[in-house]
Amino acid sequence: MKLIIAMIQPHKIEDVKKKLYEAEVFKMTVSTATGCGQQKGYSETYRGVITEVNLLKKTRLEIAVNDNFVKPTVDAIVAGAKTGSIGDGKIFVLPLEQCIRIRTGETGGEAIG
Amino acid sequence: MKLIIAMIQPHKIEDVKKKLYEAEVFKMTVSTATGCGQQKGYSETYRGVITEVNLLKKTRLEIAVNDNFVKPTVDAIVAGAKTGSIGDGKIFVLPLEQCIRIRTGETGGEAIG
Amino acid sequence: MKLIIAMIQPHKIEDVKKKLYEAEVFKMTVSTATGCGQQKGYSETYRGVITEVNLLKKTRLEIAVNDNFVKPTVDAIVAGAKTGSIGDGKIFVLPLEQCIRIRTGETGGEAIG
Amino acid sequence: MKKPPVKKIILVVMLVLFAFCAATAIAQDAAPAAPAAAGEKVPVDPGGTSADFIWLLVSAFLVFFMQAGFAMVETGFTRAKNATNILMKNLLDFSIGSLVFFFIGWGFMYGQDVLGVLGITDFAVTSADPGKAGGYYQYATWLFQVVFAATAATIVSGAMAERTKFKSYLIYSVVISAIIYPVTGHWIWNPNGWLAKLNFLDFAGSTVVHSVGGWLALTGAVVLGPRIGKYGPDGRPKAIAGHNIPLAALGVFILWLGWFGFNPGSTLKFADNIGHIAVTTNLSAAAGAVSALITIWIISKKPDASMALNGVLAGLVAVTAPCANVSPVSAVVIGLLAGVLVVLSVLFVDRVLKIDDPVGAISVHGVCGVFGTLAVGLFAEPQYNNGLTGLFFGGGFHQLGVQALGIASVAVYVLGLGFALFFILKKTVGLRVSKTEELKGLDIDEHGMEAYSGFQILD
Amino acid sequence: MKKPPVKKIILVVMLVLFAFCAATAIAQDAAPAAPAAAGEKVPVDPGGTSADFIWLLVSAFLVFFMQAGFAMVETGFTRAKNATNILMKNLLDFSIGSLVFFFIGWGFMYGQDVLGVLGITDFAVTSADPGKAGGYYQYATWLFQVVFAATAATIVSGAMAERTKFKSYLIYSVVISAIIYPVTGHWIWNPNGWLAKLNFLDFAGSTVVHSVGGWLALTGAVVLGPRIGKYGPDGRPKAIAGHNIPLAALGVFILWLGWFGFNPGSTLKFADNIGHIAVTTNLSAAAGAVSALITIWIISKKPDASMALNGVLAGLVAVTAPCANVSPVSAVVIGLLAGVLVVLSVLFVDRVLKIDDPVGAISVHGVCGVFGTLAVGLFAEPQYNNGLTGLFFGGGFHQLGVQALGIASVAVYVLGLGFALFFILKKTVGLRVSKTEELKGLDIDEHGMEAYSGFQILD
Amino acid sequence: MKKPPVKKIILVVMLVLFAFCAATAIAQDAAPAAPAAAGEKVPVDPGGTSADFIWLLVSAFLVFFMQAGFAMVETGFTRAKNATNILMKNLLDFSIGSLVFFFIGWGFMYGQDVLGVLGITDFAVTSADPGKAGGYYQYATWLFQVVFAATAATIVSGAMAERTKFKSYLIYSVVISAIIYPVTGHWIWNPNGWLAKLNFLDFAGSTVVHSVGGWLALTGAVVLGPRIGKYGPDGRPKAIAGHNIPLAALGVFILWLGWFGFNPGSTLKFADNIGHIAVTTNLSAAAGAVSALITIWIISKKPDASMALNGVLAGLVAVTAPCANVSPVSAVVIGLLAGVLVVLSVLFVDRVLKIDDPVGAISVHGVCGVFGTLAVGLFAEPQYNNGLTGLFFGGGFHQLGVQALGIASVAVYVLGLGFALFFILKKTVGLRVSKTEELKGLDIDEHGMEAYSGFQILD
Ligand SMILES: Nc1ncnc2c1ncn2[C@@H]1O[C@H](COP(=O)(O)OP(=O)(O)O)[C@@H](O)[C@H]1O
Ligand SMILES: Nc1ncnc2c1ncn2[C@@H]1O[C@H](COP(=O)(O)OP(=O)(O)O)[C@@H](O)[C@H]1O
Ligand SMILES: Nc1ncnc2c1ncn2[C@@H]1O[C@H](COP(=O)(O)OP(=O)(O)O)[C@@H](O)[C@H]1O
Repeated sequence: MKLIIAMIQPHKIEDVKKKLYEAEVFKMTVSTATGCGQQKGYSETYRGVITEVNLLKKTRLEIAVNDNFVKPTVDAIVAGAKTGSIGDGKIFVLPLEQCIRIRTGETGGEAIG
Repeated sequence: MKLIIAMIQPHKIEDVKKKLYEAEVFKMTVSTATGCGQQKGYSETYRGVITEVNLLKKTRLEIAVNDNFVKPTVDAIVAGAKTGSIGDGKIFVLPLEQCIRIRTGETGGEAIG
Repeated sequence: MKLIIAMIQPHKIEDVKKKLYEAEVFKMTVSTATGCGQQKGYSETYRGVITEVNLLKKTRLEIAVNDNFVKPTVDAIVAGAKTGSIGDGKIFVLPLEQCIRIRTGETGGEAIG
Repeated sequence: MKKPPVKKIILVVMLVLFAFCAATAIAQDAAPAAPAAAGEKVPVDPGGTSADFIWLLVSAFLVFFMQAGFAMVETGFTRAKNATNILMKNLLDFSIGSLVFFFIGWGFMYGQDVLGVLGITDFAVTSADPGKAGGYYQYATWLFQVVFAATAATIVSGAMAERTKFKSYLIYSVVISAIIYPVTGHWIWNPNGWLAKLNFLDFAGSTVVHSVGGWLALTGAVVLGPRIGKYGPDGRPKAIAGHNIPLAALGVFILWLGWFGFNPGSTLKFADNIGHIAVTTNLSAAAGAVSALITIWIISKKPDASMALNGVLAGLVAVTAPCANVSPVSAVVIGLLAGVLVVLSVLFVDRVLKIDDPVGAISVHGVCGVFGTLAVGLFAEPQYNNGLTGLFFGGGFHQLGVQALGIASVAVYVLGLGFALFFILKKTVGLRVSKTEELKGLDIDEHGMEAYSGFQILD
Repeated sequence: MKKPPVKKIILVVMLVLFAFCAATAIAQDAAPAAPAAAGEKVPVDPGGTSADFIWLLVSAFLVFFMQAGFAMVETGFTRAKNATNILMKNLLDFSIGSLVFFFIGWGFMYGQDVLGVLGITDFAVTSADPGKAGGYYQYATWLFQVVFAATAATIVSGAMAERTKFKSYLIYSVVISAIIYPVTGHWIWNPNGWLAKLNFLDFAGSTVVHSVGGWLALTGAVVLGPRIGKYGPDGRPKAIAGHNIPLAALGVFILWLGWFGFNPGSTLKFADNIGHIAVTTNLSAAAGAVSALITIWIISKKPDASMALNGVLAGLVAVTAPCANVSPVSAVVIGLLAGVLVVLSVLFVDRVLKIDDPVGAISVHGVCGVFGTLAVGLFAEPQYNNGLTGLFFGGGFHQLGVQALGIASVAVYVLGLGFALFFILKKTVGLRVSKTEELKGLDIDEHGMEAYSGFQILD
Repeated sequence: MKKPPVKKIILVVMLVLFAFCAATAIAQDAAPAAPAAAGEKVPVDPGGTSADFIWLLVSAFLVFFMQAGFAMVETGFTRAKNATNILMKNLLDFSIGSLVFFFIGWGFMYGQDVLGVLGITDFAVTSADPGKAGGYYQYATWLFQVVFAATAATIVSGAMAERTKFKSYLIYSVVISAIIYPVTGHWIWNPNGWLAKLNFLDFAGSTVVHSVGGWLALTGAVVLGPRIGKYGPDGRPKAIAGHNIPLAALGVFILWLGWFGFNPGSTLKFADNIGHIAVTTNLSAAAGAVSALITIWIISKKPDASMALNGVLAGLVAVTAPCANVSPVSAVVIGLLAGVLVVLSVLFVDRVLKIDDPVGAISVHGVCGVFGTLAVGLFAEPQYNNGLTGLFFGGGFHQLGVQALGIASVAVYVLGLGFALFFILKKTVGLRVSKTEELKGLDIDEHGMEAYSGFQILD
């Protein structure tokens, strides 16, 4: 099992969700974050002071999947989130040792979906 | 050492905290997220438009523990969060390689608690 | 590759970012959380009721790095965040199996920076 | 199984409303005022001069705006997950109250008196009629009165916040505007009311409006019980922090503004003491803020914002009855005392009585309303308004006694009816939402929407 | 490549404004009013008594405050990422509108009549002049009129929210305040206007202000097209929830307050029916809230807050034309009907017409404005105001016909100009922001700042 | 070690207040106004007609509401973690100011004159008394004056936001309302003041209120130093974005509304030029918004919302002195210039002077206050108000010179006292919170509560 963490552009979330549904990934957890990376930020001009804002809003996805689902999931995220311009984001894949469904107590691969 | 990540119903956080305290787990990090899973969401009727909202508010717990604490922690979360109905949430256990306490520079098992 | 997750005091974020830049770590994801640990919280006195608030605001950093960058990154975080008093926070290091840059499709060590 | 009754109730309510409208329309037709010839302008209404009209209406508008103030204070002092619900309650109690007080309440309050207890004519305010003497002024008068009725009604929503069923709250709104408020209003403000005849003096409504609201708040909060998590297993109160202090502060400023209509407008016509009343009102509010802040600062070591805000309201409520009869200096003293009182009362209600009143309505409106009503008998000076002299200025105990009698009668009446009402609601429609609903927040389950869509909110 | 034109346009606008100022200043100098001797006080202005002045100005202030109400309602009902943008639009349409209506619009509306269609004198309100008879009162009158013009202007921003270019919106603001609004205003409110001469009756502006705003909102929303994500691939509408319901509710309370200036102030001088008008206004608003809530409760099983809030506005808009001519009971009926109407209309626009109107401006101002204008011909009773009798009280169909004619003429004119305006804007400056900009939110790209800096917001 | 002094100070303050009350009460008793026979109504107060009373009071209420406006603007333009603190400062400076200006300030300002410099009688406003001629009107007058004093006081909180100790701010509040403001007020608005005798003209307070507030803001901001993080190591200013633009925008709308009391109410009685004043006020505000927006748009390529909002206030402040003496067209020009000025000034203060003024109080109130005071000498036309003619209309340089003299004297006096006050505070009680407190936010450490409990907020 793997835990996939992806940082994407906030306005691509709907597209990503659509692609994930098409790839039959229905479960996920979504939160917000701010990130800095290659994308240099925009210049904010609050009260005439021009400041480089380099922490940009990002949407953070966490998706736990069984091993055979890693590739489809990653592909779906890329398909939905890619625009080709800087700031598109990153996907991280972490090993996941255990997964428990609280409602039933099921564990492992069964619990994930 | 493991990092336990749990997504639970927001209104169960007090119960979970109580159970964790009983299990002598005192340290944790809590944040909010929205999730979708088996729970199908509620129908929101903003301005008469009935829409299935499938991203529901969840509370996200992160607890780093030594290996012998994994089971008690997971059990405590389950005990506190379980209602038996869809949407109760998931617990993920990830391997944790290192832990550093910033204040003292302690590392590993000592730093965690 | 590793994923470094750090919980720090919110008001130390600027210092930490500065130290990370000095260590040539430019990419990160930042979010907020609340945490409880050794720091016992402050007593809030909303409407005369004195309550121990034990979930304190924390800032949460996620930084994916190649293995040789783990130590400099951790050191930079410690250097920026340490005050020596309780509540300074923790750093967790997790194994990271894969990293994909959405924009280019690059993977692994190249994608991370 | 649960849905149908709602719809039925609603349909019945709607039908009743329409029926009422029709009936009144017919009644009016039956005895129509001699209509002016087409195009002819009815001559000046002898009910008031232009200054009277303008003053009364502007005051009414300011008092109306207090609805926004209450809505903001109550919303700010409760949790984000119940914000939509509390806003709707504030909006609907005024809307329903307006209709009910038009068709029913006004008649009970200002209709022809029966035994000093109740009015029985002038439902649907038929006295307001361009063809009748003073008929135009009667419209203005009704508007001023309805916003007072609405104030009494809306006070209660704060004390019952975050756990009351929406439906039951709507029913409560009907009852207070139709019956509870108009009856005590009749006793005190109708010149033929039994308390009015005893010379009970409540110039702008410390008792008529605020303590009525306060007592109902008390009964509501008691019958409901505390919010989940308010008291620990050991019975110790916990703070459930309000989610939007700027909104609450804005609400307090709006209420302060509105009170400049509430008190000075209670002359009901233009009068040259309106400036005096505005000054006593302002000074008492200011003093309330200062003393409440100092009191809580001493007690809990921090200048708690929510208490300072409640201090303003305490000063305002307390000076509402005596505003026209006391000197500015006395108004300062009244405000200072009210500020101390409200803090001690909030702590007492919270810690000793263990009644959960999320916004402090019982203390602000009930306790300070009682104190203000007594203050008339203590601080009144004869050179103001109606020659009344209070105890501290050599006027003896008589007036104080009358004030106490009025307070007690109103308390007994309102507490009785309040407990009965909320108890019946509890046993029939149900008063409190389910545990899960309360934990999830009333907005999602009761209204199907969030107040702050898109914001990440922890609880 | 994109920036220069903006600057040029701005510079041109500034120059034109300055030129206008200069020109008018010169014009005024050319024919100066006989100045009073230094220090001498000009005698009382025969244009109005002190009561007239005070009433008109206080009303104008209240109507001005409606700008804040609209700003809060529109901000609250849209998403956080566009909040700064919608606020700026509300601020600027009033600011620009004030200047434009001073230098241009007023003259078209109240200047000397040409064929009942348009005024052609009194630009820069030269009739307001301390040396002229009634000249002081003219200032007060202009202030009252400009806040009405601004209301019509600002209605549109809601319907076009979350996707309109800031620049284009500013241009639209100029056009409506300079031309579109003053022309229909001339027809109806200038005593020499052709509709006024037909005795078309729109006391406080259900048509002049609200339906004009509503029709423009319609054209704007149609030309723009729906927000991204509003309609699924299957064409089914999706809810895009507003981000701050407390703010929206506050806005509605402010609007309700402002309407006490809007309707009763439309007497334009003190009059003894101002109380009557305030009462009908209040009852219709209250009834609108109640019936909209009940209607949506029945339809979608939840007492939707946004609909209840729109119900208030529906009741207010509908009673705006008939407020001075109908009985309180009729006002309740008008409000009840408007509340039902607004809900059905919102659903119809959203689901059937598939026009994306984020705050419901088309339904609230357009549909209820039309309904209110007709209501004059239906519910008017002769004992009020000007002896008019509506259909339901035996007055026959004539007035109803006149009302319908007025509604239709205004609709044709405004829809025509509106489509032309927005179409031209679309083809030249561009009407809609880019897709990315819309997705990221207009605040960052158009204004370089966020409305809620520091808050974690999902979308 | 730290706590006891606070308590002691508080207790002392409370005792002093009570003592004051008692003393004044006794003083009043010693020479009591002949009380009216019980129940007898004192005859009409010759101090004002009903129109005077109503106009003055309604204006006072509107100006009072500006407190809410300032509170919202300052809260919106600063960070979430300091919101409770800034709200409390706004609430308390008015509350304390009301009491202090009643017992002390009023006497210094309007008491019997000594050498044109200071008043020395009428403390606790003993002239307001139902038994004295004009005594009732005096109450209304005091209310109108106290809200002006409070405006001057509250301006400062914005410039000192996010780093000033709560305690020290409260002490500052006492000093400004007791001494600083009343003294310059005496010079200019007491007919015996030395500047008044020179015919220095500041109709509604560009200098008396706004530039006094502005200079104090300057001294406060300088003595405090910039917020942590405001200037980079290289000295370059960084933007610290406000956290709630909708709140700030609401505040600006409220202030705009309040200014309709501030300026037209400064006639102090009903007068037929109130409409004229309202119009110049409105046009200048509108013009300020437009020109500030255009200026910042050109400079920084984005139509910055915070600057447009400041532009409104700049236009309002600038027209405050000349509002009654200039034509509407001149008011537009004054507003346009003020809008440009405020933007340039904010940038200058921020980048060149490197003074950290979070809300722009120095530029809005100080710079535009000065400009507005000068504008009287430039744009006045004789047909308005008091026959004054400014430079641009052929009146010569004399009035301009008087205006400049007044501005300079006030500046010297206020800057002197301001620096002394803040320097003493710094050396004794301490002016600034600790570094950690500032970083964590003042709400938690100073008040023990958060403004937005439950919201996830990044910094
Ligand atoms: N090494 C990293 N660790 C943590 N988060 C990262 C890392 N690299 C990128 N991110 C996240 O991904 C987002 C997009 O990265 P960016 O470098 O701007 O895009 P791109 O890879 O397309 O150039 C960042 O804002 C940040 O949130
Ligand atoms: N595979 C997954 N990856 C990430 N988050 C998940 C996953 N499965 C569930 N979750 C999280 O857990 C929450 C509850 O899951 P759900 O399936 O509704 O509950 P249950 O397991 O009781 O049926 C979801 O809202 C989501 O936040
Ligand atoms: N075992 C843990 N699991 C998850 N989060 C933790 C853990 N220990 C500490 N934290 C996070 O780090 C923060 C600081 O921890 P704390 O114990 O107060 O500091 P210190 O280690 O300096 O004593 C906590 O608020 C919490 O967010």
